[in-house]
Amino acid sequence: MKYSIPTEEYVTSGTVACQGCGAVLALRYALKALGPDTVLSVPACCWSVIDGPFPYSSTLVPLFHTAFETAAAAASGIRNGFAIRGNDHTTVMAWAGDGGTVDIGIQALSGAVERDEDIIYVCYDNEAYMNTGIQRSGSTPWGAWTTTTPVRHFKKEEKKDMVEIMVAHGIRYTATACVSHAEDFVKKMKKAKDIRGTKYIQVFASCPPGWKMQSDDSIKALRLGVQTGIVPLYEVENGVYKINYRPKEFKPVEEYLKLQGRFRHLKPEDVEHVTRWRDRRWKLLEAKVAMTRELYGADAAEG
Amino acid sequence: MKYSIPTEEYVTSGTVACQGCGAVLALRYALKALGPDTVLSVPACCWSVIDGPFPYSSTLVPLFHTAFETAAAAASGIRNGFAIRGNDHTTVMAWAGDGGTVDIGIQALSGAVERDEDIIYVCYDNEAYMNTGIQRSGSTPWGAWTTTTPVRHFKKEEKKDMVEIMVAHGIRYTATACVSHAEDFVKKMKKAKDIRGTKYIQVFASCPPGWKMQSDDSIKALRLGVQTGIVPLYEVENGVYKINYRPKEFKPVEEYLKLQGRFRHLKPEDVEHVTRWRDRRWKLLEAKVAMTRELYGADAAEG
Amino acid sequence: MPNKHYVPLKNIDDIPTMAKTLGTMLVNETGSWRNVRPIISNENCIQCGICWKYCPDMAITEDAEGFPVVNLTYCKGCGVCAAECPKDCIEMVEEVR
Amino acid sequence: MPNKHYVPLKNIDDIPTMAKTLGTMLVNETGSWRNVRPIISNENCIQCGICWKYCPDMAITEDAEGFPVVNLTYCKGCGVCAAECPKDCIEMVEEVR
Amino acid sequence: MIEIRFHGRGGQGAASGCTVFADAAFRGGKRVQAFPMFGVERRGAPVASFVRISDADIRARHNIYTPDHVIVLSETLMDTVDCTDGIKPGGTITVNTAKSPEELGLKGDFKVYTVDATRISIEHGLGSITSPIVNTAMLGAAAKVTGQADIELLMQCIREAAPSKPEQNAAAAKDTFDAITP
Amino acid sequence: MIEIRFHGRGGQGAASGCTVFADAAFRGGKRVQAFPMFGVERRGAPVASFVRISDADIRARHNIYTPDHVIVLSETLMDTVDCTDGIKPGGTITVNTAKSPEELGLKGDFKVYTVDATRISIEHGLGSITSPIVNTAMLGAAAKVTGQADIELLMQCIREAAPSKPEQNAAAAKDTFDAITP
Amino acid sequence: MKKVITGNHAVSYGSMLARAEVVAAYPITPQTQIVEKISELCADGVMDAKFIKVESEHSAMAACIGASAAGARAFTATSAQGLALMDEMLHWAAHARLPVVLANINRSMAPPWTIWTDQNDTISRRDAGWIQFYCESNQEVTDSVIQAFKVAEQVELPAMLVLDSFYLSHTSEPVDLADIALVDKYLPKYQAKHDLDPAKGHPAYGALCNDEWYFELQIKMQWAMEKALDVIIAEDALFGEMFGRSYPVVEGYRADDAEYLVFVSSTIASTAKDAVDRARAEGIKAGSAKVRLLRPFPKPQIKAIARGKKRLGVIDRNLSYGSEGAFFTEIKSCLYSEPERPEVHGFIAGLGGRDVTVDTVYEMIKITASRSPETDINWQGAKLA
Amino acid sequence: MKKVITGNHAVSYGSMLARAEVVAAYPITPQTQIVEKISELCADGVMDAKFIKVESEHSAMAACIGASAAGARAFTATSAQGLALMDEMLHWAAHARLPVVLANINRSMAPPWTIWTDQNDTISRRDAGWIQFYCESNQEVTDSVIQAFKVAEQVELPAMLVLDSFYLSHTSEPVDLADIALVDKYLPKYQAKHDLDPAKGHPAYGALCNDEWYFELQIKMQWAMEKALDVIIAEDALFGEMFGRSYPVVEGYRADDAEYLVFVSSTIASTAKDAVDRARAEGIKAGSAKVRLLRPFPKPQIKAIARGKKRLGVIDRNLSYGSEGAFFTEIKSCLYSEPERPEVHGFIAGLGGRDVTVDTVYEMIKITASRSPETDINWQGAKLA
Ligand SMILES: Cc1ncc(C[n+]2csc(CCOP(=O)(O)OP(=O)(O)O)c2C)c(N)n1
Ligand SMILES: Cc1ncc(C[n+]2csc(CCOP(=O)(O)OP(=O)(O)O)c2C)c(N)n1
Ligand code: SF4
Ligand code: SF4
Ligand code: SF4
Ligand code: SF4
Ligand code: SF4
Ligand code: SF4
Ligand SMILES: [Mg+2]
Ligand SMILES: [Mg+2]
Repeated sequence: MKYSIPTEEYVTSGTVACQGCGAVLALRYALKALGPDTVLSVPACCWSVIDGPFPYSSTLVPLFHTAFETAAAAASGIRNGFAIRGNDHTTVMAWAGDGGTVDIGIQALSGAVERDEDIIYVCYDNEAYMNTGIQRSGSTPWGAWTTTTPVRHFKKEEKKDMVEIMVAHGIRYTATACVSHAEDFVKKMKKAKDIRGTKYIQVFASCPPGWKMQSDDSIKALRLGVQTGIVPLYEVENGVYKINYRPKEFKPVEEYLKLQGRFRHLKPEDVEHVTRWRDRRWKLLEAKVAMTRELYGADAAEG
Repeated sequence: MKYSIPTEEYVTSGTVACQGCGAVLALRYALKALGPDTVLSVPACCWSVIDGPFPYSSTLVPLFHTAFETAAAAASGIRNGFAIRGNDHTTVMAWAGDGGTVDIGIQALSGAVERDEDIIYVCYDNEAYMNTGIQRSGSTPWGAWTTTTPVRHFKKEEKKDMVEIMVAHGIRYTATACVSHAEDFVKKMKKAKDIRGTKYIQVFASCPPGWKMQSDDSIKALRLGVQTGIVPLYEVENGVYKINYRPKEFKPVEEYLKLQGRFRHLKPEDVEHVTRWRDRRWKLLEAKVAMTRELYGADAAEG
Repeated sequence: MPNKHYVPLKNIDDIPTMAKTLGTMLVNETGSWRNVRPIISNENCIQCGICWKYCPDMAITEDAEGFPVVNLTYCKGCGVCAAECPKDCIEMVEEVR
Repeated sequence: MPNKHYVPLKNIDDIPTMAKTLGTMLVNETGSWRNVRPIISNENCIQCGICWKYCPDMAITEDAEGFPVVNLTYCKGCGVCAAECPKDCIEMVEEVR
Repeated sequence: MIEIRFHGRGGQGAASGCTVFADAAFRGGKRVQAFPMFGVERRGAPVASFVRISDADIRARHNIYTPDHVIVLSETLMDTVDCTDGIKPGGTITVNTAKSPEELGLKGDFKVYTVDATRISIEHGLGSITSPIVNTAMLGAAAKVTGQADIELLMQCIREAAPSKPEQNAAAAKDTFDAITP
Repeated sequence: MIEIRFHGRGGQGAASGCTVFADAAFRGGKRVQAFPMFGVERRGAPVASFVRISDADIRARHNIYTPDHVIVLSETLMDTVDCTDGIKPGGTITVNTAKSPEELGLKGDFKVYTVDATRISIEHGLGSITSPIVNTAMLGAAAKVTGQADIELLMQCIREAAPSKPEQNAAAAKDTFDAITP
Repeated sequence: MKKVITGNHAVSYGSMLARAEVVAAYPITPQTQIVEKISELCADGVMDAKFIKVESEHSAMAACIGASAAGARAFTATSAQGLALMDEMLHWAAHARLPVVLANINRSMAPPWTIWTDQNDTISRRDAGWIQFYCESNQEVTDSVIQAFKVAEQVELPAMLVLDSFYLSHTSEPVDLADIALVDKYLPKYQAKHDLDPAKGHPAYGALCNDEWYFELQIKMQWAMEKALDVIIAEDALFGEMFGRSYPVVEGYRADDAEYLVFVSSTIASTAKDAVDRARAEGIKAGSAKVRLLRPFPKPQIKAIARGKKRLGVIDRNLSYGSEGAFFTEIKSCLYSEPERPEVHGFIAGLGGRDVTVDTVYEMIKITASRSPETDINWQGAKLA
Repeated sequence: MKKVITGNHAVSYGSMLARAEVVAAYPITPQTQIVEKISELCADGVMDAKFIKVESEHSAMAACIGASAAGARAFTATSAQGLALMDEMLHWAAHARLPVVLANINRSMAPPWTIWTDQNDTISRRDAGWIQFYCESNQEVTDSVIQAFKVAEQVELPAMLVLDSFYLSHTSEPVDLADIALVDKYLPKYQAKHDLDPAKGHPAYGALCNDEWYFELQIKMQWAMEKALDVIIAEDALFGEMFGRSYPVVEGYRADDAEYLVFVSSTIASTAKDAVDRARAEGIKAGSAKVRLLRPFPKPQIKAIARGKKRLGVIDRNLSYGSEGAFFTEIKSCLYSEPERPEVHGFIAGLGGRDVTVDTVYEMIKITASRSPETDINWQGAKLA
């Protein structure tokens, strides 16, 4: 077979994830990029269950389970603990869900970025608290049903844009990614590995039960996310924006929305809302690309 | 006398603030703008001491002291508590120091903004934990001495840019201000009062002991902050940037730095660093002004 | 019957001080979760590796000729491989006992 | 000698259930903090109100003719008014007992 | 006191089925208690849930180890889960399968019943072959085998609890109820 | 046991002065304890701090209410603070002022000393009229009046503790020491 | 109206019946059903409350505190890690004397991760100034939410309902949901003692308090706790009159003539009844005593029920590491001053959700009846070597 | 080398002598001096540690946990609100069996805001699985930091040093700072039991644990606590040999022949000696017993020292609302099984920094000596009506 990403596996079969779980693929890809000299700091999230119950684990790198709000702080501690004992080589990766990142974990993350801790923080974004049974998070998109945003009262706030928040922190490197675009994600993880200081990557990961869809639509939904422009793939390095994938033409957002039960209640005007949001966001993104290139030069991003 | 700001006083004499405290002026001005139908949520900070010990208070509006990390959450609770009882008119203002905002309070604030709570959050920024005796905060600027960043090891991280972080949150209205520019600050507070949803204003406030300077330099230092461009005055409304004051020419940053003991140890190359930081920041700011005007039109900001 | 990945623990003396794992999740034969089973036909297969890439259960390996094989001990039957195969080589059929 | 803003409390029965304030900080006559005292000379004063605006102790008021007056009961002697007066009308002199 | 155990897969609704069953028994004048196997099982993984039904107050608040009856929502579960574990002597086990009880080849001091709930459910438009919805259908079988719930009350409870297709769900239960002769 | 109270203003260094004084006494062979009035007082606000000196172990760990000696770093403090409060009969109070003891007009069963520490400090280049630094200077006076610290040891302790101008600080202490005749 | 519902939904309906006005909560297994149901009730307009969907439990309690201070009836629910994360704010609510009500599902503390029950999360809050009700059945849960508000608002202290994870939270059983009009009579609209309305003045709450008055404020808290015991008893009596159900602070089962008495709480109190019956059937004069309150600790009632017994047992589903079971400590301390002091066995059972069956309790009763205690901790149901 | 330093600096130097490798801390009055001094020591290169200047206490403990799990010796310091904010992570450190050491300055809990001392912040952690040392002098503070690491690393549990705000934290007195080479002998480099080094394997720590093994893990924690009591005693003895200073877990002062004994802790233990002397001088056969540990609770030593006394008193500078003083409860519970049980007075004094003078303690001794207890709480030094 042809392999577009590294063949080494650091996640074993036998995980207790749902059928078709995108979060499993996310970590599988991340570890392929980082290799075995990696330690994980994992807060409460689906992955703290997926990995397996005592006395078993499905990751082939050391994994430290930590409290929900502490992924970045625990990772900072691990990194410094290694450093004082002379280990500067092991990659310490905080691996957290969107709730553990944009809500309850944002403070520890913000602090780590401010101190510029030498860690990679990855948020696998399935847009809700899945581990506890699909409650809204700050990363849940406008319009979505969750158990705490019932259909009659679907989510009315926009998704918190964590990558932009990281840019505002002046982080060295941040990027979006999507499980359907494994090669792009692997590339970004490798890049992050080689940068000293804090790196933040948010990878979009499907969740069949949480998105109310069939497990075999798992990758399709993600790909549609990218193709409709709902999930832009871009990176920001030293302040310079770069879009990694520009759909020639956006597919209509309906295609993305209709696949998922969590959006089934949306009316045409709601779909319009999502389309406008998508367009506004891309315009701004393109403007930022232009602006930062002009300010810092195209090279800065590569530097 | 001529009065450029409202004459009503909602802060009494007799506070226990240090001689020349800028934080006192900040709240004095804010309350002049908001008037008496205001409630304060104040976390641990100098102001929780300044206001006075039990059974006394120096604010002439109700003040709820709350835990260090909870200004925004407590304010959300107060606002909702009022609302369910039919009170939609009282302005609820979270009033916090920089540490309580950019470090330990950032999570509660981020959550409130995401939920778009109808509160005003003001951070009076004196660039360190002053109440506990001048320790570094995320808002302490590069180069500064504090008791936890001793001269031999002065702060090596850049100041966290909270206003930009708020913009990344898609907040309705956010602005910088400076106590030396009382009129501008009052105007922004009034504007914030009339907007529904979450507003964030960061007001630069001097602290003579914390900045290691004479109390009578208190306003001068702030003014130099603005004049040297270290403290840009700008606002962002619905995503549109507007610079409120553009110095014709920046004064050299030395003038600002040399007034303050906390910067006394900086070498010429360090001063250079600050100058470069200032220039880079202004370039970016101006670019954002241009970009967002172009994207959304000049009117959007006024709207 | 416990498989070879099973870590036998009888009483308090067998467990570590802190909850430190002692084995891998290969112990958990998730093949039993399956309602439907992927059947790969090599006919049109171009060995692109996409099914392998997207399998969330690391249940696809390669045979001697470079064709994908499903490890039924672990395949949960999610159907992703079938959905993603560009050549429609994979069919999901009802699992029977 | 307690001033008129003083809230007398003798024992547990006098205090509220929760720590709720009962009076203002006007009780605290911070004039005693002063090492130096501002002396305003009206001669060059343009009544611009800047001294009033920047006094962090709300210790400047207006007299009948519109000139600023320092309330020495509260003025802490920070010197801000003197530093900020555009007409140099205010001088800080050593405080004596 | 009668104790019943249901075996299903995460996402199949075994737990909510137990509550509906308990509700029906309750409306029939019994004291009831229903609870899921409490875990973190994901969609697709084997799960269990439980019902206690009694004429007297139910005070025991602990797991069920020796059920009187077992209901199995999917035959494939029996590969890995020991569904007959602990069945009280003389108890029953009812399996959703197209096979006959004998074909299942189960051994023990219990009666074995089978019913093709998957087919019945699909006939009623509940789910598909790849993901059939059989929990309500199997409640009818449970009502018949255990004798603990009146079928009319059960159908009413199913109608009230179903997130969609109330009548079809109720009808599926009726069909399995009728399909079994204990 | 000798108990001493210092009165100063926030930022003047009364508390660190007490520690330096205790250190000197300790080096002279005493048991010592020094502590500030513990509060949230800001720069400019009246504060106090304390020293206990003894030949035996100091076990009392509570506030000092009846000092043997009182040291006042700034005469202006006496307007609002009752600096003579609780002085033990026969105790002393030493005030930084240009006035004579009599001019202070203090009444009570204690001796009054004065010393112009502000002038002395400024002569040594310590602070300015608007913000004089007098804490070290007043330690010399305290050493003389209380007899609890050897002036040489004290000067050494001052040198070690001063964040800047060690010699000037020490010299200022020596001057006040010499200026007072108890 | 009787409905077959889970303990979690019993909490949600209780908060609806109590007309909670502001709910600020964060999801955590095994509490999620509570907030999901409340979301639904609010979305359906059945419950007229502001639901603040905060970003953490810490903010949940902070928001409840703010809402309560603003004069609204405030409610939240959580479990284990969430309760611990709230800790600073739990102390805050108590010291601020705000009658916030919280439902906590007892779940063991991590690590390792667990979602199963024991009481370590709530006994770890025993010093925080909260009233704590431990519930035995879903009926008691709903009723206790209502009672908790009534008591909390009178004594100006926050109150916590405690439910076993799974054994109560996820167990469905018939619950009689009270008529809301009657509940309104029992529990009138909250009249806040705090008042943040600027129209009425400008107090500051919680201002710095030095050693002059802080001590006295604490004494007032203790007095309020002492008063709370009486109020709980009185309000439960009134509740009994109005609704026909009552929950004594210490409730004996076949305790009167018992020679051997085991103290129990939460769902074990329920299971214990079967065990007592069995012991009686086998000739052991056993009884059980359910302790409903950990705070205020019902000392007079504990003393009364223990009087004259030959030997006592305390079953703790919790452990204070480096000491012993919490109820064991509290009960011994309480009985210390009694003229007659029966021996007391300390049992620890069911940690981390280990099942406590009728057999397990029976075993403890038998030990209590048959021998003198030898150690402070008797592990029950553990896989010791 | 003897230096006149504050209790806070005694902590900082202690952490330096113990060669703490990672410090993660957040400032809070009255602890700030500790972190400021550590910043200085690190900046000066005297102390070779990574100082993580976190954004909250919650992250401070999380970072210490991470560092400790990575194999480094981790240290932090905090007080009151900060300790409460850490609560979830305190449980975490204990359950993860990580030997983090923390110094807590006892400060009263807000609101109202206060920075003065009482023990409510630390007694509220008595169930969290931490060893707790209450210190009487600055010397004990420095020495205890070193001992704490030694003990914690042996029993794999975290340990907390406790100091009174102000009365110890800000009080300067001579402290003998041990020779670091000798300390290195006493306390060798930390050999972590956890190992996150990928070169050595790939374990996961803290994975989900259902009811199968969680109970047993808790029993191991309790066993470790029980072992800790012996280790503390043994390590203190060794420390005594090497450094000439020793701190018994329960230390009597004129206790042997005393008829009346008051239990005390922290700085009150020091002041009490003067009060005992005074009582003796006035003919009262009094003594005092300092309790150094709240966890593990030194039961055998408490029993031994109480034996044969006519009457006991317990002075608590804390209060478990709705119950009584924490030491009072623990001591009564501990003595419950004794054949002879002297009466015990419960005193609560000094909350919120209210000064506890020789007079105050003397008063409590007199009450203990002169009458039987009538209530569980005897407020001492409060402005009652
Ligand atoms: C302090 C605390 N609050 C709540 C929880 C419960 N909890 C565990 S995982 C989780 C949701 C995680 O959501 P996310 O971070 O998005 O990860 P996902 O489950 O979606 O993978 C919640 C709410 C917890 N463990 N700790
Ligand atoms: C949980 C918690 N941690 C620490 C503190 C101590 N603390 C009180 S105020 C303060 C500093 C506040 O700094 P900032 O917010 O910048 O306000 P400022 O004092 O400068 O006005 C600190 C660290 C606290 N009260 N609570
Ligand atoms: S709930 Fe979603 S994220 Fe969690 S294991 Fe299942 S599919 Fe994966
Ligand atoms: S320390 Fe600074 S902010 Fe605080 S009261 Fe003094 S001058 Fe104001
Ligand atoms: S069906 Fe799913 S689990 Fe099975 S091989 Fe295909 S992708 Fe993998
Ligand atoms: S995806 Fe299809 S074509 Fe590609 S390797 Fe797999 S079976 Fe072959
Ligand atoms: S010196 Fe300072 S306090 Fe006094 S009046 Fe002038 S500005 Fe106000
Ligand atoms: S600032 Fe000067 S000129 Fe202006 S009003 Fe005051 S004294 Fe007059
Ligand atoms: Mg998620
Ligand atoms: Mg600040």
